[in-house]
Amino acid sequence: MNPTTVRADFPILSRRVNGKQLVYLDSAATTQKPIQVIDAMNDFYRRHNASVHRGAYTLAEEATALYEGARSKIASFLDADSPREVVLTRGTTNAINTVAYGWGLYNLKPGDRILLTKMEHHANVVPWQLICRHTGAELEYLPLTDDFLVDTSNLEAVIDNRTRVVAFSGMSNVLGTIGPHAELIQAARSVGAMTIIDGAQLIPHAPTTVHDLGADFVVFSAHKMLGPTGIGAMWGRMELLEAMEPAEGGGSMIRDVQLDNSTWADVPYKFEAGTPPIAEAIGFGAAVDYLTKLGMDNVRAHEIEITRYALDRLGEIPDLTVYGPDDTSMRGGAVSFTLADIHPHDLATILDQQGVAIRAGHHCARPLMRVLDVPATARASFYVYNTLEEVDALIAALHDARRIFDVA
Amino acid sequence: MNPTTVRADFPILSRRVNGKQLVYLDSAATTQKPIQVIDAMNDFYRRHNASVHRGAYTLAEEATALYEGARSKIASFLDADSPREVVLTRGTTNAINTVAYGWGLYNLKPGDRILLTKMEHHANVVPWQLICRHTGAELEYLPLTDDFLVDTSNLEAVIDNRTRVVAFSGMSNVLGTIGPHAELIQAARSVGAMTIIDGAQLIPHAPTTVHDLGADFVVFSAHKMLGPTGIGAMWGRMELLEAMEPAEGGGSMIRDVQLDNSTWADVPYKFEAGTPPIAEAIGFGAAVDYLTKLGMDNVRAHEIEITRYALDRLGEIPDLTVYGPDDTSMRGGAVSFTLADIHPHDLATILDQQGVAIRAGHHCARPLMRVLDVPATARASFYVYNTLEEVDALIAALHDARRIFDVA
Amino acid sequence: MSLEELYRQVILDHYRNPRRSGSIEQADAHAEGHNPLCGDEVTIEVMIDDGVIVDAAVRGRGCSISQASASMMADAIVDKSLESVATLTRQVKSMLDIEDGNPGLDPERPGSVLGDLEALAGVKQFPVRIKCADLPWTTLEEALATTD
Amino acid sequence: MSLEELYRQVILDHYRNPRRSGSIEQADAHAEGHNPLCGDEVTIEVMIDDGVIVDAAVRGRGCSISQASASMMADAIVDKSLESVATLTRQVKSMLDIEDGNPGLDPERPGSVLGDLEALAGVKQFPVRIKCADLPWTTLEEALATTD
Ligand SMILES: Cc1ncc(COP(=O)(O)O)c(C=O)c1O
Ligand SMILES: Cc1ncc(COP(=O)(O)O)c(C=O)c1O
Repeated sequence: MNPTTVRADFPILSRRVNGKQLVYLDSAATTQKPIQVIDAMNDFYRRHNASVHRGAYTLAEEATALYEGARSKIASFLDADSPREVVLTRGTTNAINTVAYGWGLYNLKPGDRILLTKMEHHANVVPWQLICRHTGAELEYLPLTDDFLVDTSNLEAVIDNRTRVVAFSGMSNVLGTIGPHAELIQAARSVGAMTIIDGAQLIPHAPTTVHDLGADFVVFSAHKMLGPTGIGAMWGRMELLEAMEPAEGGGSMIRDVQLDNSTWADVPYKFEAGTPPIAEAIGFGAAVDYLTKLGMDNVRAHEIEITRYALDRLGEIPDLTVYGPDDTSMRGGAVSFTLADIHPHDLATILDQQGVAIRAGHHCARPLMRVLDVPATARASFYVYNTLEEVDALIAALHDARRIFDVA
Repeated sequence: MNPTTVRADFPILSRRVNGKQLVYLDSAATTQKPIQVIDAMNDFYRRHNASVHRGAYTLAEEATALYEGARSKIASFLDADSPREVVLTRGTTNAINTVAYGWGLYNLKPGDRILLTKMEHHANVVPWQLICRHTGAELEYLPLTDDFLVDTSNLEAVIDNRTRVVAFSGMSNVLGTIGPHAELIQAARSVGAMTIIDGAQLIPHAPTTVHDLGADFVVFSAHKMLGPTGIGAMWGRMELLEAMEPAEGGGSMIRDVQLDNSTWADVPYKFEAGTPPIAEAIGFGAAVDYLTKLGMDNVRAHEIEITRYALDRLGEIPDLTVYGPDDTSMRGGAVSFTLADIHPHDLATILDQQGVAIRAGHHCARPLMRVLDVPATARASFYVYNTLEEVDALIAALHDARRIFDVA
Repeated sequence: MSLEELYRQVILDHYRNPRRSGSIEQADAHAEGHNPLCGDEVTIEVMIDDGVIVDAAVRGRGCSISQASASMMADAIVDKSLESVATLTRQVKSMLDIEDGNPGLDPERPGSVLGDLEALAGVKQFPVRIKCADLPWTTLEEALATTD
Repeated sequence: MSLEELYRQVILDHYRNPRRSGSIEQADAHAEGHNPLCGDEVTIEVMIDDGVIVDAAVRGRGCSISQASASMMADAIVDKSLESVATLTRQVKSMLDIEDGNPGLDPERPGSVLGDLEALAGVKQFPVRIKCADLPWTTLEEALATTD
């Protein structure tokens, strides 16, 4: 996989920003889109657009085949047993809320516990807080070690038969840390707890299958893996999907609607209320095709190479602190750091003047910011189109920031 | 407004289907998209794509300006007092669920009543059934008159101070019927009930403002008004939006997240958990621009003309029954009908052979099908790009169906 | 086969004059089938004696294809052994291209074994309608599965 | 004005040496401001005597622009009447182009009335940072509104 060839597929990468060549280092927030994805959606709107599932005419049939085809592609990408195990959601956040409202609201009671980690994205915290409010269940958090890993040393004391849900990030969007999946899933299973992996960062960046992961649910977003905004997926174990209630009600998710109650359509439709994001599903399918063609092993190898290089070069900058593991086998390509007393937002503005786009802030992980004892971090994150030269541009711009801020 | 000029903006309309020119008569399900909408989303992905609100670099700033710009366009289209009153949702279904879970779950109790009509789309039935299950509230339905209008003759007996919510369709997607908005809103207000207009059909087809409507919430979908799939809007009264809880939790909707609880961001962000449908919002804005340029008065005038013509010509076909008011001042352009003993699905298949795309089924309105005492209807529906010649093509194809089915 | 031929051949006849329409008081097996996307409904009841279907009744509502398929099916399965009904079901499904990788009968050279049922092969050209033709057969499978 | 000039002029000085940093035991008015999108925080406390701000203290954390703006503000408002503070707030906001349709000061010809605060005009070129510069001022308005 050659990032230079890959770049040719991404129209936005030839843009200039503030007179400089764009260096896009915010793929952990959202990735750029290859022309193959943009064109797939265009083609849908220009030639096949219709509502799915309910039409008895050619366009509707084509749209349905494209929409269901995308579901199948995503299922293959995850090596799922059946496309039916793949629910198309509005993104990771929506998927976690779907489990929280569809399973949690019906199955949790006072005294029950939900176990998270302190490195979770708000998407994997706030839905559970809402459900705790409605059911009386309680949240617990696994702490982190000093080297930015999930601390499982006390796991047996924390997980017991009150633990009903174990939900954790497969890869942290702040630290890059890849979670101790197998250990957490096994511990959860031993007490009969339901498991969810927030795969928003993991699935786009690492070759994996739902069998490898072993969780009950794996959720992720298209826009972080070359796909469009507005769509994501929730893979779930068939027994659980069948037993679970829908979160949202509306058209397409019903078998019958009487005045006072309704019965549900089969999985996965039960969870897809209303007109789905059709063009978005098709774009998602095209993104999965693109990644499959690159090969997820190659995607991961490139990410390890660029992350290693970035960590080494960042290490050369005085007064710079990286938050996250140094061992690239335990991490992805989201690299958080602070530089002297320069606030991350100032850093982002200074870098932007050089065309370098990084993120600054709490990265939707305020509990983690408190653990790290910083109000915010700067974060550079990499994907298939980033080059080592772009890391050099980042480093040069950071030197510039040191100079502007008179860091001794 | 000249439909022939309008058609030139819609690439799909030059398609041929089964060797015939496409005659798309399913706009009540989803409309086709003009090149202006397709291009706006393309341009976003090719030049400005970034996550919104949280970036401190140029692309993120551009994306945020485009996203918020779309919100402002939608606010102007509705003549809302402020863009902050416009929450961007995933569609009508998602918006109604947002009110049901964000308001209903917190405010309803056993004995409380939710008043609907018997012509509601499942999107305005099932979310309330779910909330009734959680809160013990009960559903009531206003019946319909023999001429397909909402029967308000008994309104005073049905609405009382147990009525907490009155939710109804602004325009039926089956009958075309435009609801007695003012009467229902006034009755609801007199008992202090909260009001929601399902504007999925009304907003795309009739010039109106949130002030005219007078409801507490007006919800609708972009894909039924020339915009993309995956997005819609929930306009709400500021006091209610401020008092209401969020339905979904996640990033961007918080002020702060502590381990055990969180505080919410300001309206409208409180209701926009996770990465929003950004490209879709921009496409939605472009759709609203397009409709504004056509002029909603012209859109409505064209719809009245074509609906009148269609009703007259359908009336010429023996054994054909139309379900819906005949007076075009009380209806929109969704025209449901049955023809002799030909099942609507057979009709749709036969028409499709002539390139004519109509819908057949229960149109996500099973309670209404029971009132009409039919398992399904065929439905032709019109929008800005449809011509009288296309109605002629529909009529010709219906005669063909009569012949194939040997209808005497 | 044109759509018109499809309808004219036998579908309309079975739609308007459904065979074995009704119900059986004390059925040995029964099942209700439902296509949530288009609303077709079929109820099937059969009496079985010593491994042979001795009586069958169908009721339902829906499009001509689902109802004609049910009518043809009811006619075809009576006096057949459970094994040969299973084979017939497989043949029809393969004719409708429902089982992936299964070659199916050649619609251009219809044999005579399936009689009226051959008409269903034409449905294959109208992919959204395949589910309609299949509904009675899947429902029959469900009914018979309860007797195992 | 280049970004470098913006920072160098006075922002860095106020960021590293914030004026009137701390708190006032018995403040007559106070407010906490918060920018949820970037996390900047500012707390403002003032003592008011006979319509004049006689003391002010600010605390907070966030980027250099929000903290420098708070520091400059604290310096600028002490010993000013509530009316002239209101005028000053309007001037700063207009300089930041916050009030729509308000012309704002000409950033090319900074007058001398606003002193150090003139540096904030440069923020206008970095639109995402305008909210940072504005945060202390909006918070001040909130604090003073509680005294009405
Ligand atoms: C009247 C009405 N309400 C609600 C909906 C649901 O809209 P959506 O599927 O876009 O959520 C529709 C269309 O499907 C409709 O016609
Ligand atoms: C680890 C993690 N979880 C969840 C999310 C939420 O994803 P989305 O905003 O697409 O719903 C993100 C990204 O924002 C993330 O990085």
